[in-house]
Amino acid sequence: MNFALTKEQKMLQKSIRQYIKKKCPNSLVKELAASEKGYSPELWKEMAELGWMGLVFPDEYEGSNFSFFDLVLFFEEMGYNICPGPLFSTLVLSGLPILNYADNKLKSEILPQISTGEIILTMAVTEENADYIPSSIKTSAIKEGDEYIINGTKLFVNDAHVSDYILCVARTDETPNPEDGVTLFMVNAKTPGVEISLMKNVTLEKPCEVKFENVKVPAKNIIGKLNNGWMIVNDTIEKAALVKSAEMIGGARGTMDLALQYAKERVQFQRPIGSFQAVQQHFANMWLGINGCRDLVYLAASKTAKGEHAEKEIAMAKARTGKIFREVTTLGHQIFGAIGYTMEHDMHLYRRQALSGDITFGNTYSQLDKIAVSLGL
Amino acid sequence: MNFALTKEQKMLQKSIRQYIKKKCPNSLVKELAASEKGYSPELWKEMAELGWMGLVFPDEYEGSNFSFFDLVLFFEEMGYNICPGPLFSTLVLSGLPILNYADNKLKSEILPQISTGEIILTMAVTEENADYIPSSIKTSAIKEGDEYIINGTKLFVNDAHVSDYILCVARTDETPNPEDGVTLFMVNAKTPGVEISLMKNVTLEKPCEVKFENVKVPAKNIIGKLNNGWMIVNDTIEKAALVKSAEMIGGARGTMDLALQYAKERVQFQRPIGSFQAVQQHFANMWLGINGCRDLVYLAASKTAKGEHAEKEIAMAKARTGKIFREVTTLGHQIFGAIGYTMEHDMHLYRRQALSGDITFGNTYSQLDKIAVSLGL
Amino acid sequence: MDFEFTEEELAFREEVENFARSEMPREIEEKAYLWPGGYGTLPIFEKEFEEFCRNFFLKLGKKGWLSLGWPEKYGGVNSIVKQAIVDDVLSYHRAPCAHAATSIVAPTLMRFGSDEMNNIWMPGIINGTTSFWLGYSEPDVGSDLGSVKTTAVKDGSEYVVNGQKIWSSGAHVTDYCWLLAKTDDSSKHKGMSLFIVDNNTPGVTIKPITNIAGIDSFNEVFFDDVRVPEKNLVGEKNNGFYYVMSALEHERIVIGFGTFRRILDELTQYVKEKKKAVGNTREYEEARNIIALMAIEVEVLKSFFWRTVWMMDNGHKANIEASALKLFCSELGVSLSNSAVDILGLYGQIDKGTKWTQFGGRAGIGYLDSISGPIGAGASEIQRVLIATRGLGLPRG
Amino acid sequence: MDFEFTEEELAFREEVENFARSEMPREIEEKAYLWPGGYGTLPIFEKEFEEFCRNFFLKLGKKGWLSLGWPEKYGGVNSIVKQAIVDDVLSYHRAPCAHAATSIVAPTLMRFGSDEMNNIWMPGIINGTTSFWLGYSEPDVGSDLGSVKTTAVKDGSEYVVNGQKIWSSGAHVTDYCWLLAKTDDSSKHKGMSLFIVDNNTPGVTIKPITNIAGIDSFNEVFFDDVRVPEKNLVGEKNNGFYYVMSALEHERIVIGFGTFRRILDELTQYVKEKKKAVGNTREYEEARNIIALMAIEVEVLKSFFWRTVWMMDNGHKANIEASALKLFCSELGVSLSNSAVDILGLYGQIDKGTKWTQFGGRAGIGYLDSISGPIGAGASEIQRVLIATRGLGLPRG
Repeated sequence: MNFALTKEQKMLQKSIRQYIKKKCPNSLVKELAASEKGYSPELWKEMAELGWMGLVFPDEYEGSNFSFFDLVLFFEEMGYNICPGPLFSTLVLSGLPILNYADNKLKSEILPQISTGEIILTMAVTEENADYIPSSIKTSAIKEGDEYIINGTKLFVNDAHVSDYILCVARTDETPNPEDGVTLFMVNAKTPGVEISLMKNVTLEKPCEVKFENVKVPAKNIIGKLNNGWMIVNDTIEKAALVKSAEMIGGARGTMDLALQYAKERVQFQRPIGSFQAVQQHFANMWLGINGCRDLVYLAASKTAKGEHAEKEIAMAKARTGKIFREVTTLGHQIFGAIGYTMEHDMHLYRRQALSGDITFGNTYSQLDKIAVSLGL
Repeated sequence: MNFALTKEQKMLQKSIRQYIKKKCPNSLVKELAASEKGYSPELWKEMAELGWMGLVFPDEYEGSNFSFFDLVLFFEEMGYNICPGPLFSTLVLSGLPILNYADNKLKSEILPQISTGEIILTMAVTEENADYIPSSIKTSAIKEGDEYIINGTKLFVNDAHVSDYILCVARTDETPNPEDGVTLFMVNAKTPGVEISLMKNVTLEKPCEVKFENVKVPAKNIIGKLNNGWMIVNDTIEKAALVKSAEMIGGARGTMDLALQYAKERVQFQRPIGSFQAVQQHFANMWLGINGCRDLVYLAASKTAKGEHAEKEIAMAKARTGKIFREVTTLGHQIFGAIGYTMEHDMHLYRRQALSGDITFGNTYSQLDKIAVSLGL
Repeated sequence: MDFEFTEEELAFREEVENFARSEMPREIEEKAYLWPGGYGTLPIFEKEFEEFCRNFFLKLGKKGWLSLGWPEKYGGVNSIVKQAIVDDVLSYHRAPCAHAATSIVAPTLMRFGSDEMNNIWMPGIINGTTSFWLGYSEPDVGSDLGSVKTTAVKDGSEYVVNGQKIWSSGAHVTDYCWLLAKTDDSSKHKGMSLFIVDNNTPGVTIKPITNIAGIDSFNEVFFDDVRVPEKNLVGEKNNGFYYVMSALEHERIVIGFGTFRRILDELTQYVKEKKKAVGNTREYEEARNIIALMAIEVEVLKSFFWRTVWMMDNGHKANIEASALKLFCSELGVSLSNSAVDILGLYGQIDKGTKWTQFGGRAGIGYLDSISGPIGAGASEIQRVLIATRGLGLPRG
Repeated sequence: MDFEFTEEELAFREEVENFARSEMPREIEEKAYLWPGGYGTLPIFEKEFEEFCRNFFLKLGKKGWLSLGWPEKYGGVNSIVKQAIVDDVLSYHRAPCAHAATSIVAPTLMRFGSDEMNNIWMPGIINGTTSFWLGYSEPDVGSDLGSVKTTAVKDGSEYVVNGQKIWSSGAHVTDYCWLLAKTDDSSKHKGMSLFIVDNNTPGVTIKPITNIAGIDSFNEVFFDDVRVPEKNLVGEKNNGFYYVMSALEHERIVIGFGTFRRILDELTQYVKEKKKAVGNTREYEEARNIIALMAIEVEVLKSFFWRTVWMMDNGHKANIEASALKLFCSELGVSLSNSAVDILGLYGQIDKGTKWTQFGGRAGIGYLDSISGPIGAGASEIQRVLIATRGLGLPRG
């Protein structure tokens, strides 16, 4: 049992925190969120140079060889100060499945390009039903010679509009059990028939609609095996849920620290507002909420990093963190009052992050189902 | 629109409150709760003399001619100071269905005896499944000549052990729709084959197991029509849920007033504890909880008194009041600290009432279902 | 006790409903977010809707619906119930029905203003031509109105105003400021006065602030040597704080109760349609429970609302009930938005006006806007303290 | 970061588990309510279980399991993790595993007691023969320990104690009082001292109080001219308040973590069986969600628990974590009992030991007992203030 981070991990945290704070101040966050692209190519390059893009890839792919646990820590700190962009989509949603399931040829081709920041990727899973269950995958891929022809519409595909490749989850067979006929394809986003449009939204994310109209993909672009894609998708979504939880913890910590500073300085009725019992109860609840989630995340990350099955632990982390981050921002706003309700202030960035974090990769209610199943219910 | 009570209603409230406070102090409540009988025959007689037993019966049955709305007010005040006994079972669970559905002969025979306090009655609905749905009624009544033979076991029958008659809900026909084969029988509790035993419990109620073994009941003891009993049971349980909600509101008010007095007097850290913001937030939450339920109860009572359908309103009142009463006692205990945690104190009486009130006649979750149905879901 | 409207009130409700159907453009009804309990998505504070709102208030004025709760002398029929019916029905259609002029300024003027003053100001409020914003809050004044710093110094027959207001909802789309300013430095609460100041007076600078929902709903307003005629002083000098407090009750019954009903209806509808499309899933079962719980809370708000209205209509003091109404309304706005987000999932982030929009794009915006309820116009913590101290007699901390 | 036990710890867990299975009578395991987070249903405070508990502590003493967290010199192996394993495993079986002697008295003595004193008292604590109750609370002292009124006045080589204690858990089933008394009137917190007082000293009168669950778990204790030898003064005179505060951390990790796991397991089992009997109803779906939510919170408690244990084992200051652990534990006890009542419905009121009993009759008793958690040993509001002020550095109010 050891609840301490290693020196290297603490250094990693510190360097991310300092870098993001300096290079991606909240003024830039707002600018990026308002821009169409949603990220800064300069920062992207720099982060690649720092070795972050290939954080968990081995040397042979020009990676930095960190563990999955470190990746979780990394995104927690990315959430603390917020840095919008296709990092999550590229590293977590795409880098991990390619690393873990693609054949060597594909890995050698793609991973180094990720490490060097040359390409951006994302994964297209959800469709009209907006959930992560195999029966909702209607997009089809039909074999024609050495190619597959993909047809269908994907929704809520973050960062597709700036991606070079899209990992597309498509149905390749109609089977009694819907997860047995799903395959994962790597599609070049420039392929004719791929049409991408931004979905107008209120968070800092850039969700896209991606239409596939007779899109031709070579069979060699299958990641993993034919009809065996759901296992990869499921594994990726689980890991994504966990990393997203870490990012949310970081955000919740950021929110609390922001509010804390204010509560110590802001005077009302001749006293700092942080001296009022009602306000103190709010802060204790924030602390308790955040710290109660943090170890859930670390526990799930530790198991996952060891290659153990952590479905229940991840579901617990995601279910509770989404709820708590939302609550922490509600309390944070309550501390700040009107000033926090403006676009100019930074609070709303966290409030938005709590929304997008909570609803992606399965919200509280859908995680409860997984937990109940794991308890034999 | 008129949110005021009439002068007569206010007088009724006042007289109940004063009477119960004087005649049934909490020391007696504790004594009664600990006794096997669970009520005071002397008080019972006195209350009959005050006209309370036949509160809502017309003159011809020696009743006091009050409205159903007044009955709701009556039980709200009974809940404020708490007075254990078979009043609810006799008036609400039995008096109402007999008044509304029995034939004249039965009414003339039974209702005056209720009014004068000579007899005690209760209704036996729930069985092993512990719910209020027709398919759970397994107790059977089979016709033999002019009689029915009842067999089965009823659970959670409050006050059966002191009752003269038990209104027994039994299955008289196996029908595709389970509610079409249910009949309500008035059974003399002394009939051979009726076996009653107290169920050991932690509230102030006296729930009994009632076994029926070849119990013979004359056909003329059917209340309402053969196979048409579920409608009566349903109507009675709905009204009971509403009256129980009123009783709970009374209890929640009693809890708050008790805690309020204490918070004004009790000094900690050189200040009355009621001056601490954290404590004040608790009281505001109690006030809001209670007053938010009270008009739900009155609204449902007003509709019901007019003979209008109020299923949704009753479900709302019951769902919220059960939850709020429990929460109010939790907060009340928080105000009192250790002293409220003793048997000697009065707080636990309310805490127990909140439990029994919440779980009878359908708890929050089962009421939610009814509300959803009424919204077309 | 009787929870029903009278025949006459029902007929009036019907009349308002018909009016709303014919006069409220469908397009604006869809476009306005108007999250229940929030302050940042009210059409009356939005530039985009300014012209529409000004015209709509004229129509309401013509109908006599802006003054229903007031005495005949001021164009009314003494029925706060009818005023509340207008609030309920119109807000269901996301139509404007009240503003600071009707909920704060007029009730204060009628009670404390001189006949001369009322003759000048009341007609415009009654016929819907005159609009106000509230100049209370300042940069260092949150919940503590006692520390207002803006000064009004007598100079001949004028007062000279200097200072800064902030969080001034609608200052940029209204005509006059209802200004709270310091007129006597020697006392805290007793040294303040109320003034009416024309937005167009030289020295008044209004700078909109964009709120979390992306809407310019409030403002910073600067007063630099703004000269206000003495006759624009409301009531007695140095009595302003008392006037402000006295009017709170009137402000607090304007809750747009219909907006709550509307959101509940729309969310229920969404769940029904989703079930038709996807079937009886676990999500559906959960959504069903969430909606049932919401429905109870909306019903509770309904009781708080009509009871408070009835009390005011019948001369009962209702300041605790009004505090409770405000508190409950704000908190319910937050929990409704949480419910909406929980039910909508990924669709909860999508804004209005796209082909993927669900539930009018209100979930995400409601989630952002709703947090304004518990912080605006008397924060929840403070309302709770009021209920505990004034309502239940607990000692002040 | 590593959340796993070492091989050795796992083996030890196994050993404790085997011990519990063989030494904890099934009958007592069933009979004890032991609601998680509550103070009124602990077997160690109940007369009915006194003999069993005394014997059980002897067995634990023999095993060396009462002193695991302490230095070798005091019979320990310096492993608070192992001590916590005992707490976790034994409490799952509703077996006693700690009491005031081990969680408060010994840690204080080891830190502040003289060698002479420790030589007298520690052996009995280590081998499980000596038991204590805490004489802190008084009738007018709730959360404010600073206002203790019981006095201890020096008289020759003795102190003469007068006063009254209350809410003294287990005073009627233990041997000695760990008494906080006033020794200097001129100072508040700095005028108190700690003493060890034999329950059998003349002038000590112990009167049990029946708690809400119907159990005599605590007492009123009167001290009338009770003469206590000077050598029973703990540490320095007038330092008692500081000693009491210093020991809180140790008390707060004794949470009976296994009781939480047990209740979750039993409730899950109940729901499974109910489903088998009644089928896949809406109630089942709801119960399923409730249990999933409970399972998350129990997992959170688990993290708080082991992290705090680990911190203490590794010399980190953990007083904020210990406050949080206590707070979370108490509140979870309440919410678990609410969940149990919601799931059990009408069966929730039935007590243990009948043919209709479900879930061991714990729902109703748990519902009653659980409210003791947030009020006992530092109320929730106060723990929150501690987290906010000491943990987050907010100014005191």
